[in-house]
Amino acid sequence: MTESLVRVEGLYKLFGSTPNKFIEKAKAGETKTDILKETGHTLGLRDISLDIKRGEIFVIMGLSGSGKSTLIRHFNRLIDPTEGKVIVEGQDIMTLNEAELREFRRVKMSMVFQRFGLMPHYTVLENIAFGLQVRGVAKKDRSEKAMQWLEDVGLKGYEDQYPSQLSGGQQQRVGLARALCTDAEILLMDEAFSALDPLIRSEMQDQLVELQEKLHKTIIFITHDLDEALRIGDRIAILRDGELIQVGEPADILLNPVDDYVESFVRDVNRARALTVDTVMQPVKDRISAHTIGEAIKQMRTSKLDYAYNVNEDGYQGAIVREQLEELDKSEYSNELCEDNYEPEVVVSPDDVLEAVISETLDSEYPVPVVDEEGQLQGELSRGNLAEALSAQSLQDPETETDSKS
Amino acid sequence: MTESLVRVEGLYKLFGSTPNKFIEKAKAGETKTDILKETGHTLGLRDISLDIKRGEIFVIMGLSGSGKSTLIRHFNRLIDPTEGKVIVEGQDIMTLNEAELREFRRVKMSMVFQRFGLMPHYTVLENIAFGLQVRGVAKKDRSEKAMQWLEDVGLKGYEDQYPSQLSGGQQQRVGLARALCTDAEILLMDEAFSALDPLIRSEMQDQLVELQEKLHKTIIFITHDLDEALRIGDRIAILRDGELIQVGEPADILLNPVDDYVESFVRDVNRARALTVDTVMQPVKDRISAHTIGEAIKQMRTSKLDYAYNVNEDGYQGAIVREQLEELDKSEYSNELCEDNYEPEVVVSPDDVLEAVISETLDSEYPVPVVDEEGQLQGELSRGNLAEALSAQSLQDPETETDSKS
Amino acid sequence: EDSVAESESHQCENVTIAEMTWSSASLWANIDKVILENGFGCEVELVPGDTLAATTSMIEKGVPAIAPELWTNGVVDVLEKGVEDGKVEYVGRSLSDGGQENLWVPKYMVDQYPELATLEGVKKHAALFKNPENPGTSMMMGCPAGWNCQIANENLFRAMELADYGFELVDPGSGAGLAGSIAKAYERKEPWFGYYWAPTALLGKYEMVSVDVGAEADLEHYSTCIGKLDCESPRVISFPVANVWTVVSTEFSSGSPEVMDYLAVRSLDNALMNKLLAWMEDNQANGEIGAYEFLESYPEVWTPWVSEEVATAIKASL
Amino acid sequence: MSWLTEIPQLDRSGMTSLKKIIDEAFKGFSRQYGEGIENFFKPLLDFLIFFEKLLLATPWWLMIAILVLITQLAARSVKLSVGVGVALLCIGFLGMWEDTMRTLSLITVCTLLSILIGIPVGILMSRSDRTQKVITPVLDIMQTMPAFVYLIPVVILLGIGRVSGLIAVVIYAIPPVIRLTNLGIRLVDKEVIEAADSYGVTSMQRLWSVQLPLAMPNIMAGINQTIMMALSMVVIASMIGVRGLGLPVLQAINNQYIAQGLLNGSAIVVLAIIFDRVSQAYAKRSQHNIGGQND
Amino acid sequence: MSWLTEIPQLDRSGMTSLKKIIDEAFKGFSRQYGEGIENFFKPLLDFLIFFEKLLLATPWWLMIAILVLITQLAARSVKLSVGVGVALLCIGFLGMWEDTMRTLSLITVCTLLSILIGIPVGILMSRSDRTQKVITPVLDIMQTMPAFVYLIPVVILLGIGRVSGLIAVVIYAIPPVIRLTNLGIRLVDKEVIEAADSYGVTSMQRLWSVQLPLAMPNIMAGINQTIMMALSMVVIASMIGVRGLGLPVLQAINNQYIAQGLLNGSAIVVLAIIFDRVSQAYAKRSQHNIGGQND
Ligand SMILES: Nc1ncnc2c1ncn2[C@@H]1O[C@H](COP(=O)(O)OP(=O)(O)OP(=O)(O)O)[C@@H](O)[C@H]1O
Ligand SMILES: Nc1ncnc2c1ncn2[C@@H]1O[C@H](COP(=O)(O)OP(=O)(O)OP(=O)(O)O)[C@@H](O)[C@H]1O
Ligand SMILES: [Mg+2]
Ligand SMILES: [Mg+2]
Repeated sequence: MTESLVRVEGLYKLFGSTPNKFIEKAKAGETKTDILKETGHTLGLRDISLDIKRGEIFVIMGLSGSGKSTLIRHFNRLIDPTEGKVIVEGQDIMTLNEAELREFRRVKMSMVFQRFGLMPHYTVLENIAFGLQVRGVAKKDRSEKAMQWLEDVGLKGYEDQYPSQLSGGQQQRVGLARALCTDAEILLMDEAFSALDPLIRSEMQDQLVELQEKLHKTIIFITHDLDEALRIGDRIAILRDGELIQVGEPADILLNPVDDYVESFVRDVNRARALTVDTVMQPVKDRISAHTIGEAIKQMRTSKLDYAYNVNEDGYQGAIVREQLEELDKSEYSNELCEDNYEPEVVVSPDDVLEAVISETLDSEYPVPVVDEEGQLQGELSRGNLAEALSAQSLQDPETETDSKS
Repeated sequence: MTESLVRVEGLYKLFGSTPNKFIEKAKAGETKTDILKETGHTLGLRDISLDIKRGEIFVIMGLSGSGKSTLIRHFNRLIDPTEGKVIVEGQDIMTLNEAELREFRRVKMSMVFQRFGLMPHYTVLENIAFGLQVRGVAKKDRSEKAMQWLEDVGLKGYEDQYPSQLSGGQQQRVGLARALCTDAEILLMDEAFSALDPLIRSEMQDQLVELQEKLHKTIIFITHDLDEALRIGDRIAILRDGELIQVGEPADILLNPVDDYVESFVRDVNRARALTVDTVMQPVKDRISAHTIGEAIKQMRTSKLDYAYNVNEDGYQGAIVREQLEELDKSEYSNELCEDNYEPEVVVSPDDVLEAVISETLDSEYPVPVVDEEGQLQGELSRGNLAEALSAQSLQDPETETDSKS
Repeated sequence: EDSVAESESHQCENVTIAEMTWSSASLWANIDKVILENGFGCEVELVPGDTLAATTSMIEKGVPAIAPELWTNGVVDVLEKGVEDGKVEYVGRSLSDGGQENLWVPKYMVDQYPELATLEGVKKHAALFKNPENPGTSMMMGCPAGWNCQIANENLFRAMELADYGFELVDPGSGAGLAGSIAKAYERKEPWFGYYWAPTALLGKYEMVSVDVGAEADLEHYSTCIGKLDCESPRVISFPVANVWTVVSTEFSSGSPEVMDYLAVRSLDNALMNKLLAWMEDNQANGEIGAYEFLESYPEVWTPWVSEEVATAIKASL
Repeated sequence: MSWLTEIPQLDRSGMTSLKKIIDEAFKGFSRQYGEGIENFFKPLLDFLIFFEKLLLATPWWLMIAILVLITQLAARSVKLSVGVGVALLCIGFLGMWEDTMRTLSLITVCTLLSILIGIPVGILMSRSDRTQKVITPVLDIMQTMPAFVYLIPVVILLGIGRVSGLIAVVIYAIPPVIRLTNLGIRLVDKEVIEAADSYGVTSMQRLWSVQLPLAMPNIMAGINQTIMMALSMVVIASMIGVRGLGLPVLQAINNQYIAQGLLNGSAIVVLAIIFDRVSQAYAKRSQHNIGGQND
Repeated sequence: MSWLTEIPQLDRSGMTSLKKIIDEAFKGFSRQYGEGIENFFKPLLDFLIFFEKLLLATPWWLMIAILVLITQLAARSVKLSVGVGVALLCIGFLGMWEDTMRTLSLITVCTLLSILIGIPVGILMSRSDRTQKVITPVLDIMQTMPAFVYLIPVVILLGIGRVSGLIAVVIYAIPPVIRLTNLGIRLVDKEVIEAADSYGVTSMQRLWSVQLPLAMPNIMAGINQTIMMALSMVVIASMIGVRGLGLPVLQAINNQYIAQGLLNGSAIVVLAIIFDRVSQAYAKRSQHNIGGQND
């Protein structure tokens, strides 16, 4: 998963009639607005360097007009950079000749366009099969495969319609199916879900994640929907005015925005769904390691704990309330701790999203233990943590408990 | 706010070469898929009846291809219905002659198109001023006004560019500005924010709500973003396969979906932001009405309450914990209840969204009192209520406490 | 000059003269233009046009007023009708000895096969005149479609029984086509046999030998049979002399007696015309240049056509 | 069974009388109304004569200056303007100035007339399929009926001369601009039209602000073809009495003067190119950036 | 100061020698290469003769049946097919069958040749602005240089007859299809091209699957114009000895036979309409639903 597949180095793009003349201005750091005003040229990208790894879903976000589409179009060289390199699998794609470029586009990449880019004179089915047609796949085979994808995107019955007869979202799905139908290694998806309703959208998201997991496709995905980005993205890059502001894993961006821009960007996200338990849980302070009731009581008394998690060499055992143990007869102290001694089983997994654990956490008197698949106690989740994470404020640093409450 | 502005009665739309021939099939209730297969005609709308009130923001949602754009296009008669009536301000718009229709479109409605529909040969500024140009507004005046809107949608500096030089989202904003620039009474917005990033989007949403509140515009809004719908919509209509499934206020739809379709539709919404306190709060059971400490204690003892809200003729006074009062000396029983006797002031307003009250509710040992602007106690909000509302499950009926927990 | 113009110009304000596209006609038109303008103070406009368009227009509209060189054989029916209806009238012969129509072969062929100068020789060497458009046949180039000579050619072709020798009468489509076929043959020294007429610049340029058909011209037979569409039994005859007339519209003739007098007398013979055409050919001159050349070089020819004062005025203008 | 090899035909006498009837009918018509029709065209004729005289009377240097100026104003291209100037000087130097002015005069009027009539007709035609169905065969006839054929009646009606020439040129040259205006308007993106409609445009506003600008590339192609065809008719016009560059060409043909034909033909070509480049450059300049400058 | 009123001109002798040099040069060329060029065109001539003979030899009813069948296959419109049949019968009935077949033969070859050469050239022209800049003036010359002018050298080279006629027709008729193919391809939506490119189309695939289908309306307009112009050249072709409907027209002109001109002209128009309607209907049928059926 860590091999670099697409690498971009010092990419500059200036739109206009004589970009080379004014590229120095962009390098000198003049603002996009100034450059536009002075030269009539629009700054598309400024000094972008990136590394996209094989098999990841890489999400690109940013304000409208920040250069996302421009960037993604460089990857299959629909746009030539004003300066800089785009390297795919070690190959600088600017050095490809026409035939190589064609082969590269056929095999390596397929793209979903922001404005769909459907062939108005092809039926839906022919549109979907277009990538295969280009590769010379026999008509029957490509129709079959296209039909499969047509059904997958929920357009069964529309195969003989023309794009102009479809609704916006249906057209977008045709574009999507067309890109998926080619089995290209890298999928470039420019706001590929923007016209879809939530149901189909989440289906498509699942499908995408499945594709990536099963077939190890690399997916470069532009979206304006932070929830979506957080849900499917392995890493997220944030652009502003053609510059790369931050790249990182979703939680990282959410919890450690580098500046106000990113912070305001992520402010509105549905944290309950975006954040997983491990990103907000606290290290366990109330931990004992006992086998018998006596040991447990002793340890708890020493540490002055009313409540503790018992973790021994077999991993997490359960939560213990001291009061309850102390009610027991001393004779039982030497007994092994058993089911009855533990609190009713309420554990959450570190990978759960917060939304899934809201009720458990709120219902529980004490912080909920966070236990991973191997049965190891990873941390605890208190109501306070949850409230803090869910309220609209960003958490400056989840490691250190902050007291700020709205 | 209750006057009907746009009324639709028994609207049918069948796309194809001879819709009248097959409209009976649509009436007989054949499914859209069957009709398409049998006749090659696509069912756009089936028997839609609606009432949109003056000054409301009416949101239309539904799966991709469910007929939203088709419906909205009937309102300004870009599409003629196969059957049915569209009545705007009491006037059946199918009876308008050409000149009247033109006047109607100029004054009454302006539209944001799903696919933007910009004039490729006009600059951004000219595009925005198009509606005014059509009305014959002098060049200087319309440029000025257009420039204002251009800035409002954040495109300053781009006034002399052509649409082909803009990014998708920028183009959409041009379409938006063009529609807003005309001051039409009714705004038809077909996925008007779909290509916008969250920051600009929420700005635009605010602007829209402001427009509606200040100028009492009626806004008919198609969106796929349920959060958006809930945030700005006064009422929401949900379509499926050309049929109207449910119309109602946001919370109504969220909390009382008529069927599984609607339920699955709303499942993914960010409830914390969509629901307001009044939709999930419970009626207050622990209520007393005392002036003195004695009265309070007495009432609480009679009702066996440890905790109660004191409400007298002046409205809500505060929350009282019995234990605390009982600690006081009997001599003080005749004293008026004062600040000190009440719990620290933690109240929420019924209009607050849940997200805003998460911390208060979670931090508080007891249910939080919900008090309206007039100081009247409206209900209480317990942690349980909140947890339930926030977890992904829908609440079948918020009036009756349900015990189902995930 | 002014005084002359004033005295003469009372009824001669706007005159239109047809300028046909072949050299001699163009020359005439320009000569008339110069003389009418400078001698009679007319305001002259030349209008181009081919024979028929000009004739029709004259008959139907009275414009152009003057057709200085009209080969009337070609439009005889129309013209006769016009004369009958009083729309146009003949004024004088612009070629005093008439035009010469004939069948020709190039000189280089006659040099090689002297017998080609006779019809018998042509028949004998029929195989020389290959028709590329219809392999296996020989080709006699006829007269363009619709020209009156087309009918005469057809009838003579029948009378000479050329078809029996493998000949086919080919329609060149137009005067230009006909001229082109001669030019091509001549430049490449290829065989050519067919109809043409003189005086023309073309025959000045490409030396051709007229084919002796072995019979006299017979005007009587020509006008009753050879020149008619339904000629039952044509005889071989030479072409009679072609009438080349100056024709004016009656509208004009009734208004300008002085000019009419001039038009009635002015005339050139074939010898001089050929000389002039040769000069024009050598200089690739158009009619205008040719006209000045004529007026400058041959005053003795043209001064008798006009009164003395007119002649002086013209000379003054050259 | 002669019909097996011979197609059944009207016999000769039937044929002749049919032809005679038509001919006589027309000639009768001409005698009766010719005068009226001629008078109707009189002002046009006067204008044509006036315009030609004007061009001829203007000193050559002034004329060249004016033409270069017009080119510069329309096309804003120094290269083109200089080219026009040089080409005109060459024409003058080779002795074709007067004929060129005559042709320029007629063709200017013909082209303007064709465009002024053609574009509105094209617009009309684009409005309804019915109109299109009616007009199309008329255009077919105008373009393929040999000019010579309709010139016969025209000459009978109006005589030879400028008006007949103008009618012949306009009839022949007008169809392309009509057809391509129609096509261009029909090809305009439906979405843009719909957007304009939604703002309540009148059909005039729709035309001016959306349809015509977006149909411009096609309309310009039509104008280009119209100019080309008008100039290709110069020779035919000179067959019925229009002076100008056509006449020397005709003379050249009859005498097989290659050079003379070529020179005068080239002058016609030069005029065509000037007309075309100036109109195209003007259109392009006044047109907006539709395609965008994708790189 | 004569230059003020008189444009400086080459003097007469200069002019004469210039013209002579050109004429002689060409004639020299003709003498040297004429034969070779003629031989080069020999197969074409043979084919033209063969094709004409074939059409003439086919019995009229079979010919009509074949033409109606072709119409029906191409256009799938009974109305059109019946119309074609009736029109051809009328032509036969009015005694124009043979000439019509001759013209049909030549024009079929010319039109096919023009389209077959024109579309590829148009495609080439759309590929680069440089090519466009080079080809455009050539097209201008082809369209406006009067046919008569280049007919002089062509006739001197190849003689009168079918080949010269064909060359004249093709030269004149080919520009519209080239121009409109070029324009059509250039007007294809950039977004669609870009989408196709992103899937790695070869330039041939791009052409066949995107550019040509989407440029179809314009290309068809070009073909229509080419057909119209080819048929409008029938008479000119006849002027250099091509038999067919043009000759009777010439005859009619020279004799002012209105009816004869009209009838033969109409036969040409009928051929034009048949060619046009059949090709347009075929194109429309084989074309895809581009605009969609918005209502
Ligand atoms: N011009 C047309 N011709 C034929 N069918 C059409 C046409 N326009 C729309 N339809 C059909 O009508 C149905 C409704 O389309 P509509 O555009 O209203 O959907 P929508 O709800 O706006 O969807 P989306 O969210 O994807 O924009 C679709 O099934 C579509 O295929
Ligand atoms: N062809 C072009 N010509 C000129 N400027 C362009 C062109 N394409 C893009 N730009 C400019 O480049 C900038 C980046 O555009 P881009 O399309 O990459 O934005 P984006 O991030 O995709 O925005 P969106 O979210 O709105 O799609 C914009 O300011 C735009 O105006
Ligand atoms: Mg974009
Ligand atoms: Mg829609």
